[in-house]
Amino acid sequence: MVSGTDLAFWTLAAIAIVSGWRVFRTDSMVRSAFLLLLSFIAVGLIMLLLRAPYLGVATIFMMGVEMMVMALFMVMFMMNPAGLNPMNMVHQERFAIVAGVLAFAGLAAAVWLTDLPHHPLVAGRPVIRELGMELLGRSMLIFETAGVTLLATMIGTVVLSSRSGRFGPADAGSLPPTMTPGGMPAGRIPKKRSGGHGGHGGHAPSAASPTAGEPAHGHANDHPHQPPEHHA
Amino acid sequence: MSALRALAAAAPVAVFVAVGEGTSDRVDDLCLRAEIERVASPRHASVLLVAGGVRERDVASLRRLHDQLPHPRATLCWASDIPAHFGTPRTLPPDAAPVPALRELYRQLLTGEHPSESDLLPDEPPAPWRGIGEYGQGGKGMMGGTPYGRPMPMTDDDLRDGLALDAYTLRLGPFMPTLPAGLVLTLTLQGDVIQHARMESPPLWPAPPSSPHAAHAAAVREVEPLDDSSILHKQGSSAAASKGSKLGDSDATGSSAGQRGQDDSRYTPGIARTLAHREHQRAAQHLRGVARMLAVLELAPLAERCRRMACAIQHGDSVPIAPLRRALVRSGAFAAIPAGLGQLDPPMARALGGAALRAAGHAVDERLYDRAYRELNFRVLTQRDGDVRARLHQWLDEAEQSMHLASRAGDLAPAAASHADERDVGHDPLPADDAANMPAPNHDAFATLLRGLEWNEAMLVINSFEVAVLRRMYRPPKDPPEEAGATHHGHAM
Amino acid sequence: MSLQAILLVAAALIGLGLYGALSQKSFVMLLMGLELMLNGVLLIVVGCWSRSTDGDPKGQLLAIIVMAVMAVDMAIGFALVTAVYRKRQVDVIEGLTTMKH
Amino acid sequence: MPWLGTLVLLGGSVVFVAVIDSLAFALIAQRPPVNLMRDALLAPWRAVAVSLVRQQNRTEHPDRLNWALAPALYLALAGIGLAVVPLAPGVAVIDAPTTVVLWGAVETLTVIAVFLHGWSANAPLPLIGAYRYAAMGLPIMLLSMFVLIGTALPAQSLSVVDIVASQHDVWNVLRQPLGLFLFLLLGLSLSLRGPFDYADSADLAGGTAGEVSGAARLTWQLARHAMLVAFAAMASSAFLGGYLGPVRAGPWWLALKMLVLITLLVGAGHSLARLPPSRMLTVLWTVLLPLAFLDLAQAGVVALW
Repeated sequence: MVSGTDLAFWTLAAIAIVSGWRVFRTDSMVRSAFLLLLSFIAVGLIMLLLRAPYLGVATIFMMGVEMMVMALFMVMFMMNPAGLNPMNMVHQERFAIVAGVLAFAGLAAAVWLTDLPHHPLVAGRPVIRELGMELLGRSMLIFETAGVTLLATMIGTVVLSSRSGRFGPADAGSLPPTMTPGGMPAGRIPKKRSGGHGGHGGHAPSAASPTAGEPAHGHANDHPHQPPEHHA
Repeated sequence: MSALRALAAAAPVAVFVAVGEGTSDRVDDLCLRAEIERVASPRHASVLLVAGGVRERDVASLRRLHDQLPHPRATLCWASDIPAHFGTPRTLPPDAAPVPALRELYRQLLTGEHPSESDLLPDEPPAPWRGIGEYGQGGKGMMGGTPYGRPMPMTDDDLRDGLALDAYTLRLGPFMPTLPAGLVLTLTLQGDVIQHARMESPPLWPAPPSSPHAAHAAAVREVEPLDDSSILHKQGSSAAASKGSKLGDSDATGSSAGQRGQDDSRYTPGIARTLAHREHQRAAQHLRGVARMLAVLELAPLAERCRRMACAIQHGDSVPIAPLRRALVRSGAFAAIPAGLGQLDPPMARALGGAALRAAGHAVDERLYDRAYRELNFRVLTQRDGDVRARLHQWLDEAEQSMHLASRAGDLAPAAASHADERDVGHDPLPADDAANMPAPNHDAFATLLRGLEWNEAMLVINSFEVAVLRRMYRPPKDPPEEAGATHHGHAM
Repeated sequence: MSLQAILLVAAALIGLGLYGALSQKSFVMLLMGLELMLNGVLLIVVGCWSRSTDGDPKGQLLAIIVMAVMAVDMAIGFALVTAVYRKRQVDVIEGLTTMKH
Repeated sequence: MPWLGTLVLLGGSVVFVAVIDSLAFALIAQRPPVNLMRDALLAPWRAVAVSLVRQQNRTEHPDRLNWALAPALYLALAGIGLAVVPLAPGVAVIDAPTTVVLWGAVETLTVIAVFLHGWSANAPLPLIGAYRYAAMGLPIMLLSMFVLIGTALPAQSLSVVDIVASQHDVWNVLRQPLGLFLFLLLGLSLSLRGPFDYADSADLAGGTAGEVSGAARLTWQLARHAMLVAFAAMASSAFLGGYLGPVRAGPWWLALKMLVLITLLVGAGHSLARLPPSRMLTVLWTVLLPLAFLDLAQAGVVALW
């Protein structure tokens, strides 16, 4: 006997889990960010099923913004954001799989073995009104603390990410890691790079050569790459 | 023909125009017709109209452009030799009317009488896509390598805040509608901020130098190179610039005119006609420039209105400019342009000349030396700031002044009607392509102007110059250009 | 849709998030893993609120706090990524082996 | 059956948008007044026919899935946006207690749809359009939410149905005139028009839509029009009393107000200049966002009164 709600729940749960898994399995960073968003939307809809209308919709709303920003950061920092070149961006995969499975198994066992209390939400309870009263009533201090934390985050974010720092420009003395042993002097960074990708700069420019006769679309880069400055 | 196709056939023909040498103005006029819809992207077009001759080096781009049109598609070559390796498109002589031909071609395309043209280039990636390399990425290297035939992006310095991320180089033109026809640029972008800019090819003249079939063409040609600063250079001193810049300094202007032996010109109906004609051409040119800028400001309807006015003026109608200016002020076009954008420093302004020079506050104008103009109390209009906004103001001011001069010339003419002598104004016309004998700016003015700008601002700056000025910014490459230049991104529109 | 089922789904999301956070080389992808784990946490909180507290508003409050934490961790995470990139020009974890400079 | 009424409203208004769009263009461009009305009435249908006859092109290695999904998502979001608007007292397709927040989610996801549309073509000009829109869309969305919360204050509810009902005595536009102005900017942004068209703009040769043709482009244009309709419905309901009117409240009042707002926005889209993005961002963050705070504060004070 499967009710409509159950069917909806399991469908959404499947969407949340599968898209959450695909996040780490797709080459395109933009797809990866929006797959995570899909996972969040599915969880948001499950919250609607759980009769948390404000939380559910707010999750979708907030995660929409967050994943948009996430996608922009991915494109900014990744050298291969569209995943048109397959490449391996995974390390210690076996360990990670084991850890993930163990975490799931542990949590599942805990869920299974615990005698969970069953006091479901009373139908007809004005949950949004109660949430508002709680937020701006007895739990005002908590809410305000969250607000102040967010303000502090904003300030901290600007301070951390801006160029001008307390001791001069943040990128002064910036040293990229080396590609080849004995290449750029980067004393503190162990020479252990093998995969051929990772760091985003400081690689020998010699390989860059414009190719001939390509038709429409693609990257091109024909100005000489300037090696980063050394202030150190 | 199905009902759907019949309905589609009744629509305006969606035309992407590949503007060649000397046809830009005629194409502008042509696209005012309701039967034609000029589209900004080849993806939205049914017919590719190749108007005017295409430079040898642009043929490759034209071929790529052709393949970007969706089926059903057709090509019409108007006033243009069929470019090499371009199949057998339909052609049209320069004096034929293109609108009926376009409509007919479009109708035949929809009924199937004219089969949709096939690709000119093979539709395949430049290198095998996958399967080579450590991760199957299809080529060697990840950083700075060229997997599957495409170079990977590399980090580059950043002008905005020093976050040195991947730079992206792309090539624009020569058929991109946002840019003057024929202009080819290579831009290196960080995000949408321009790190380096280079003019690969100068823009083409908007009207032919001398063609019997285009009634107004010759006059346009006279107006176009009327680059007033060139006189200064002929006289070889920047002192003349300061002299000339004093507005009421009749001595300076008089003596210059005297040196050039123009004192004996008398005001006649013939002169009045020629002068009015020239001023109309000048006003029309400026309005077309304004239209280009308005398009960048996302004011397409006002841009069309501008082009319609230009077309009417070019055919001798008298059209008031003031309502257009009021419409522009109401639209916020002036306020939208950041102050100081594309500002020229004095040496650069002097080297570039034209309305850009006057917009930078230098009262330099060829017409000061012409008695016909002096009799009309001609005085040079200038702006102060020398930025994009000032150049927009300058174009409008000069267009208005030109309309005024033209009408005053007509009013004055009967008084001197006894002289039947049909002398021309502008006896000593400047050489046609004065870019050759103008000293080019001694640094890359174009790159300097665009560096650090964001995309939209860069488009505003480029479109705030006349073609003559842009051509003067062109600096041919020192070493012979690799023809592999066409391998850039090549958004060939 | 029992509480157990909800918690199992949440556990799966947490497990996947942990896998992602541990296995990805890129900082930004690591943040994605953290977000996915927080997604599971959010589901746990709302599930428990809905199924075992009679709908006590404090449960919803906790969910709001979790969402605020998500926002904070994203913002600070990206700021750190940017700061590290400025300093080292790297966006992968292997590029960062010391906390100094 | 509210959904049927909503569909009729959507269809009719989309046609109206298309017609008024070409008419406004022709009038502002001062085209010779020959067949203007006839051309404007026929233009949308002809455009549909042209798009359907035309092949859907492709670029080199596009993100096919997202390229196909983006227009559909945009259209679906417009539908959801319209569905939260009540046609008559208590009659809305989606009548939930949090429809204002849902509308906010629609705004957010619209930014994503437009971004994906530009991203997926794998071509530079659409991509620049996509970035620009994302940079611009987020602050505009932020300020629109402040403004909308302002309208929720007098209603003491996050439901659009209640917000309309709360305007029985006085419309929100009188209580919060600043709010309507700020909210209208969002309408231009959501439907990619004129001064807020940073995605599909002329300086990018069509921007995100610059590489699409055929049915995909048709869907995209349709979705843009539908989003304008949804926005007009939302703005009418949040500020102009929605279905309320001097006599006999009903959907006709809503439709009338929508047509007025659509005409206003289409006219503004064709006749106002667009600022360069960096300048617009400065204006958004330093002028318009504080104005939205002001509006919210003022709405709060008025609501407490």
